[in-house]
Amino acid sequence: MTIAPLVELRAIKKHYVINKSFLEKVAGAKKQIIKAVDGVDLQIFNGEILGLVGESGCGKSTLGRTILQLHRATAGEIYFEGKCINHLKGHDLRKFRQDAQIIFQNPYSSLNPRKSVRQILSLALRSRGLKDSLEQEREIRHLLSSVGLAERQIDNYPHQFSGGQRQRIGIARALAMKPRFIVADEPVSALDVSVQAQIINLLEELQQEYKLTYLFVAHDLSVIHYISDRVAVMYLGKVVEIAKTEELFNNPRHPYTQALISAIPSVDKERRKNRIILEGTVPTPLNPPSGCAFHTRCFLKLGQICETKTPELIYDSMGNGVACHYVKA
Amino acid sequence: MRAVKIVERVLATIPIMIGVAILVFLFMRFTPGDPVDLMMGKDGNVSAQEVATLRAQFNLDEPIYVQLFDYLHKASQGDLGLSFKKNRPVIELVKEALPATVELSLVAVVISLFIAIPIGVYSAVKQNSLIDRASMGISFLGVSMPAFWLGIVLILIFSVKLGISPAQGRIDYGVGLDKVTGFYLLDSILTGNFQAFKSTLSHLLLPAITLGATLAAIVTRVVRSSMLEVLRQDYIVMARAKGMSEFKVVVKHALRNALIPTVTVVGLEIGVLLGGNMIVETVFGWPGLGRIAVEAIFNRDYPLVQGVVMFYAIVFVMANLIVDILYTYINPKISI
Amino acid sequence: GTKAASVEKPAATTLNGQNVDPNATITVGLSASVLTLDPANHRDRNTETVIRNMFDGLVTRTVDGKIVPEIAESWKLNSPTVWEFKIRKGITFHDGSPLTADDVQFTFERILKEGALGNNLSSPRKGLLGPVTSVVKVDDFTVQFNLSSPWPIMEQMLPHQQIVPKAYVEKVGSEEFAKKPIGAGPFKFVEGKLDERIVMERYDKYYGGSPDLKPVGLAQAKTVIFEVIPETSTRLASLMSGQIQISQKVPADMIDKVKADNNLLIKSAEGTTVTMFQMNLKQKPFDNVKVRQAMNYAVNIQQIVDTALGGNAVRLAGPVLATSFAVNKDLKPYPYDTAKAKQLLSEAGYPNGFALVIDTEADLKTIAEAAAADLQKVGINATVRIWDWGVLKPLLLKGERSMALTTFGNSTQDPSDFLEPTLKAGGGGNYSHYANPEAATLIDQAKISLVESERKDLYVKAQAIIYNEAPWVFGYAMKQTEASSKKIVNWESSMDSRINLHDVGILAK
Amino acid sequence: METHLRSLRLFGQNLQAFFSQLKKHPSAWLGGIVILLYVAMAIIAPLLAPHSPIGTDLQLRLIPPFWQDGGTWSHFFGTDVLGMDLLSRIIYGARISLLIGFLAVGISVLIGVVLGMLAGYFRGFFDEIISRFAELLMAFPFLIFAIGIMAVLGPGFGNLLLALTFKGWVEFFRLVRGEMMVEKTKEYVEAATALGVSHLRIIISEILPNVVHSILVLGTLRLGYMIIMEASLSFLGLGIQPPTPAWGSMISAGRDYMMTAWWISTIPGIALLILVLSINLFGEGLRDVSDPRLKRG
Amino acid sequence: MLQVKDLTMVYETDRGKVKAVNGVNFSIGHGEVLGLVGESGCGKSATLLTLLGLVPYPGKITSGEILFNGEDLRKKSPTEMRNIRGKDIAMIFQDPMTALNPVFKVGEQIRETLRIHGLMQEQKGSWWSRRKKQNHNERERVMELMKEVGIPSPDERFFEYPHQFSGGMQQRVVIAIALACSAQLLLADEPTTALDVTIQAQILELLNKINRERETAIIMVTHNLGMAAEFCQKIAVMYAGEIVEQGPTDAVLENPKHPYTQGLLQSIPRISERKQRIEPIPGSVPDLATLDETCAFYPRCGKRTKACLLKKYNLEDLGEGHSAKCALYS
Ligand SMILES: Nc1ncnc2c1ncn2[C@@H]1O[C@H](COP(=O)(O)OP(=O)(O)OP(=O)(O)O)[C@@H](O)[C@H]1O
Ligand SMILES: Nc1ncnc2c1ncn2[C@@H]1O[C@H](COP(=O)(O)OP(=O)(O)OP(=O)(O)O)[C@@H](O)[C@H]1O
Ligand SMILES: [Mg+2]
Ligand SMILES: [Mg+2]
Repeated sequence: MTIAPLVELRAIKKHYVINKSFLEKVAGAKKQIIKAVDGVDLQIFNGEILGLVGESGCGKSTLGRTILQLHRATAGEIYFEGKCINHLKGHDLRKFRQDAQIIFQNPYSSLNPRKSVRQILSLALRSRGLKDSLEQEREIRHLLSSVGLAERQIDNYPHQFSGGQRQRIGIARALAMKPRFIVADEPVSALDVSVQAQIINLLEELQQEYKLTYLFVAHDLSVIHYISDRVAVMYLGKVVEIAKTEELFNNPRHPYTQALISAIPSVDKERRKNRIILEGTVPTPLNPPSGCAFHTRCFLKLGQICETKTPELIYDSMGNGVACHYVKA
Repeated sequence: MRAVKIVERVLATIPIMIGVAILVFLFMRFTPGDPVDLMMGKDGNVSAQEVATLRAQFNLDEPIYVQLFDYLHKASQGDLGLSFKKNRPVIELVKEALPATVELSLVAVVISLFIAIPIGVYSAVKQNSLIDRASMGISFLGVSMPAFWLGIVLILIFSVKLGISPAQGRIDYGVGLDKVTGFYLLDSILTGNFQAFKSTLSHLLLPAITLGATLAAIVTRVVRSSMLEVLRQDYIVMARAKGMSEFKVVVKHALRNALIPTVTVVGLEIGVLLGGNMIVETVFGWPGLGRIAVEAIFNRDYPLVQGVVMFYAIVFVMANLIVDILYTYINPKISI
Repeated sequence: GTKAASVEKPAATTLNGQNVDPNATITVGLSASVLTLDPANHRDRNTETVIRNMFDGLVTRTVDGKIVPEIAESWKLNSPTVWEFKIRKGITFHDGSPLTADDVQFTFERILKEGALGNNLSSPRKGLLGPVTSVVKVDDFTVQFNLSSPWPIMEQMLPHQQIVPKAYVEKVGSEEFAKKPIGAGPFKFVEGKLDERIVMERYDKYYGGSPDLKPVGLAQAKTVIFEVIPETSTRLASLMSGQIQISQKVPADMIDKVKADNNLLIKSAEGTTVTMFQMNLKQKPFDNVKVRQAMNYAVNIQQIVDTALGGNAVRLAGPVLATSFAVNKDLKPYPYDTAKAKQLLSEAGYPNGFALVIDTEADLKTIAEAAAADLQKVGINATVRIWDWGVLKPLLLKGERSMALTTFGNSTQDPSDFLEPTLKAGGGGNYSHYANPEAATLIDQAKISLVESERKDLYVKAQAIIYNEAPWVFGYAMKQTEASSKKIVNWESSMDSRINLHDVGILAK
Repeated sequence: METHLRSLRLFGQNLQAFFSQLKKHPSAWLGGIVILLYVAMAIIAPLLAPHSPIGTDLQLRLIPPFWQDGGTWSHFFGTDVLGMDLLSRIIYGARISLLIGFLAVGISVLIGVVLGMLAGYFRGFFDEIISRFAELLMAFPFLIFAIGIMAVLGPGFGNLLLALTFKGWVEFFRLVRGEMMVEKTKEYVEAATALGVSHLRIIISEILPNVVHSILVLGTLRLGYMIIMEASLSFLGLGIQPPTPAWGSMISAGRDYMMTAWWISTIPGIALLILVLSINLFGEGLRDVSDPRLKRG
Repeated sequence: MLQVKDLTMVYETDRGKVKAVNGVNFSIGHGEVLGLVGESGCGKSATLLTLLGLVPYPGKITSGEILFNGEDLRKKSPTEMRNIRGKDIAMIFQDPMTALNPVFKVGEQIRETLRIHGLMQEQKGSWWSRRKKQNHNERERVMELMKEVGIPSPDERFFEYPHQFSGGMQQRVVIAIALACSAQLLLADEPTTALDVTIQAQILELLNKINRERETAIIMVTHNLGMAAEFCQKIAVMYAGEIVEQGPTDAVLENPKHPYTQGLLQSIPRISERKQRIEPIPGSVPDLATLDETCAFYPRCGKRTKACLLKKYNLEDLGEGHSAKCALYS
């Protein structure tokens, strides 16, 4: 890779600590740590869409939020355009936030129900430094039309919109900051098929128009396949495989990825092949299994090594990485 | 872990009690008005020397912090001092009055719940029916009436006009109740004294209704709205889809869930109920803590006020503790 | 055990020519709780009311306030400061032990000596014994009271002290005694919670009580119960519904209602508590006698007595009770005369009146408001402020308030323990800070004189002075009003508000 | 300036929408109208009252209401023990009762909301301290506190307010703190953070508007409670002092006459009942309207 | 086995009549799997609930017949209906999290169904011993069921509460409840939507197994066309309360007739070698309260003509059980 990545994560960890009460400590309960993100290395390149998949609770949202400095990482460093942004404060932080924005999954809770579209967007514009009300007005109208909303809805409140339209407002809000990088945290999961298609298309168009870079979180693999340039697969706080989209879908290497891909129900007859059905459920990040976290469900388990040694994410020459003892062997 | 949490919850009440003790103490000491003056009555000749003797007797001549430490020290050993006015140990006075108050409050709570829960459930099931509207209307009245007014009106109707209910007191003299626990209802059951039970109950009803009216009104509303909420849930449809009868769906599946918010509200309202005691006990001449508290405050009977308030706080904290523990049983998702 | 010992009386006895039920229970509604059952450990009228049914004193009062012998058979003055009392023989306490001079001496020593109640406690009743310094036993049935100075009201003050059994109190201690009191009165203690109800039963070996209070003998009723019902309307509701037969304190406005009830009777007696407006002479404008007189003309006390109090009070011309032997009958109440009041105000330099706050307690609120309304009519901008007595009293004594509507009790009906505290410099109830040397001398002289006519002369003079100087707006003495069921026989309201149930019965069915 | 105007207009629209929703709630609407009438009555009391509210005249005492024997039209609702006109006193009494209610609730809201917002948002030590203190206050029955303060400081308007608010804020604190903690986790707050909006701004202009409704609902319900509390304190002789006309003290002053002159206590009692009832109806309506889950149909 | 004829269910609201189920016709035979697909709010859940006679307030069935084994369920008394519910026709809900009552133990909730339908009743012995025996039998049966749906160590998990289960396990419990009385027909309302991809696969596999082994007929509601394609033999596509197209799975998906079905198929991203662009249907689902009598898809349809507005069209049979409701084919 010669191009410098736009975002680079180095051994990022985010642990949530559940404090125990004094007496419980006395009674022998230990401090519980949820290892939501547990050592992720990742590079996101300018202009690409990096898809992020994984089961619920594996730390996708946490990762996205950590990148955006919505909370501080427990360990590791985050670089944005080569600058470490871990400890940004005040003005620098605000500056960074113009560059990096987020779109949320839930179109209901991500918009302040007591604010009209105008208020929601002008908040963003003011943060960007656009204070003049006339300019704001013009900008807001522009934003609305670019996400496909009618300008006359400018003074409407979120509850007056459908789910898809709300998602568009959320997108407009993120765009208002003129960001270069957007974390899209399952932006279409809550939407209907037909609306989902509309939003995906919109996100794609905007990406091209504004030269955006996305970290696109989703659990629907067909969507990921459709939109991403590269895909990272997470399992229990770690990235287990990362590869170019076609590569990943045609030739998944990590057993977990294989299972995921085989589980995609397809309309097309020819793609319906044998399923790999994984046993059991995702272990909790409170008490992750030792070694390779996937070994409890793995159908390719090698034995001892999987239970004791954590496999590292190894990249091949193509920049595709996988973390599995089996694949290495 | 549940046991640990319960222990912890119990221990957590200790600092609250200490805080309450200090707060009441300071509160009373910064009161204008000399307790000794009140102690001596309004008329008659009181010499300055007599006053001084009394002040010394009750430690009132010491600096406040000395009094406070003295008080806390003794309180921790269960000695709450002597009542200024009654010259008797506060603990004894409180012990005498506590069962009356607790019995009244408990019966009030029980009556309100027994009335409120079925009505609330029925109103929710028959939403917008005549009965629903009527019961909501009545429950509004319940929260809109000052307790003392309701009490007087009840006395006028049931004691004076109809003569079916005594206007005051806890029990008729002469029914020969042996006091075992101080809770007359319980005692009369324990000793199998039916007459005493009847007498106690007839004395209890009016004050308990007066005291419980607000709670009943609030609980009705809470039960109704949480039932409405619960009845919309998927698991209700699921229960129906199992082929369960509507009655069982409502009583078993819905009510149990609707009780969860109800328990919380009851916990919060217990404070209000205990506060209402003071009024109701005064109106009905009920020999409980509330009446003592009011008298003691007016008499500047510091030790008694402190003692009574402490016990109020204990009763309140205990009631909440019980509610909290109950909550964990009703709501399996929470372990305190 | 008590029941077996009691001798059953016949089915009905006669009292005042009516058949009464000897097994009856009389229930009395009290307006406040009882503080203790130890006669030496309180300073509360209400408590005394209850206790006196279990304990007898050396002497007692008739309902109209006359002193008659009770435990004492007779007494005499050995010198102006030495009184000697002969004690009736054959009196027993409820535990059967005889009452002797030892018990009497013990009773008074308990009150006089500091710390005599145990636990370092002293009796709050010491003040009621005035100059008495010691009580000594002369023989088994004679005791001698030694005083530090002559005390003409000695007899009047003695009913406030009741005799307790020495042996028993010494054995069980004061605390236990208060829980299981034993006296020599007509009723013995059965059970009781002070805030709730006190039950007593007839004492079957009672000596019969004062020979001057008929009928002499055992109590008429078998059981008496005192129920504590502080809330007035509840108390009356209980009376109407038959839960109680006698109710303390009936407010003036309820009297007609009670009278209208066929089953109830109103009983009233002249009262011994004086209600008056005390004006602070230390402050303007009441340093001016004309203003004070104007106030007396301006407040229509007569109307207050007639309407707001429903006639249940006796208007007083001066400071002294109308029933007192020493009342100055020449004094006529200041007439209601607004013109005169205004004129006096102008003369004093207040043609446009002034602003005034009348301080008082909750009980007297109505009266204070009525007076304020009257004062408004002569241009005085009067308002009322209600205080907690414990807060108000120190302020009044410090002279920081202007005018207070208060009461002061005079159960002896003798001016000596009334004028001294209220109208002599330094008195504990002198909220007007009145200090007339001439009047003070007269009061002092009367206090130690033992010749009644001489005392009366001195007080009459003092009253005249006070009347003219008008440190108060002279008020009234509230009547003692109680209500009873018509079934109650031979009970009258007592001036000193005591409820003596010894002679009271209930009609047999 | 223009933005302010616009936000004002928006607020107006918001309010309008809100009221049109409320209109569908007939009992709440009725409650609201009655409250307004009471407020109007309080404001123009001098114009409405036929007599002075503090004019005593012992000649005219205890006149029954006009429909009873001995009643007169000039004293519509009769007179009290001192011959003061009940109707006039009730009309003037609305001033005190409403003022007490609004001020007591207002102050409680102010304290509770500010502390609750800060505690719920920032948590930590500050939260710990305030929450403990609130818990401590919770352990006291409201009335004991109020009685204590009134007995200590003596009756009076200011002291009454102090007594009512001393513990009154706790409930608002707990409510707001709880709501704050819920709202804080919502994504719109995160979105604002991602836009670089400061904490204070997030609290005030993002979150506050979302808790306002709950505060309003609790506020109205507490309004009735406070008015009743004043009456209860009056019952114990600690409320507003006569002759100042306040319903609480009127009711309690008349209670000894319930058997002879029922109207002295009962008519102000009914006035109070109607007001509190309306307030509660209105509050309940507010709750229904602001809580979409409880909407009918 | 089940035949639905012209079923219409209306919610009577303040805003007007919401025709959530509008003249729906379909049938399902023993062991068959029917997929009911469509976007959110088009009346899929309403249809299922109506079949069970559990019309949610303020809904009303205005017309139609529900023939179950030849008998019209609409004519049954409430008690008869209760006996059918849970026993002959059982339902699986979309979100197991909300479908299980949070305050009862999981085992209890499964056992309840057995109890309601008196399945494990004992005849002999005293009341007490019968009771005990019955309890025992029921518990055994519940364990069996739990094992069957793949809940490990059922003897422990019997006594746990729903929140102690993961989503997939909860859904298994719901399925166990549905299987308790060996119902002939399972109504599955989006049974996997709330679950993770790998768990979805597990549940689908489980349902598949049940269908194969027990020959249970399943009506499966889903908005995931892929899932319907893999799982169902027949598909009915719903739009705005109506079935607009139905037929054998392959026919419908490979040769969609109705413009709505075509649109749906074009708007889902497919995983194939060549990335083909998705074509969303413009606009969004209309408000059912404001529909008139013409085609509800008209405003969003790319093939609309004047003919569309002329009248209400019926499902036209296009052969091999494939039918569509569109002016194009009339
Ligand atoms: N504020 C928090 N405190 C404690 N634990 C948290 C917190 N936020 C998230 N977690 C835990 O961290 C883990 C990862 O959460 P995260 O939201 O990142 O998962 P996700 O992959 O986005 O899941 P989903 O697909 O459900 O959105 C979960 O186990 C979650 O419970
Ligand atoms: N209680 C109700 N009152 C009025 N309309 C209702 C009610 N419940 C549902 N509806 C409407 O009925 C229509 C059908 O609802 P239904 O729940 O059957 O949809 P669905 O296809 O199952 O949707 P989803 O995929 O979201 O579950 C929807 O438009 C909905 O808005
Ligand atoms: Mg997430
Ligand atoms: Mg549905």
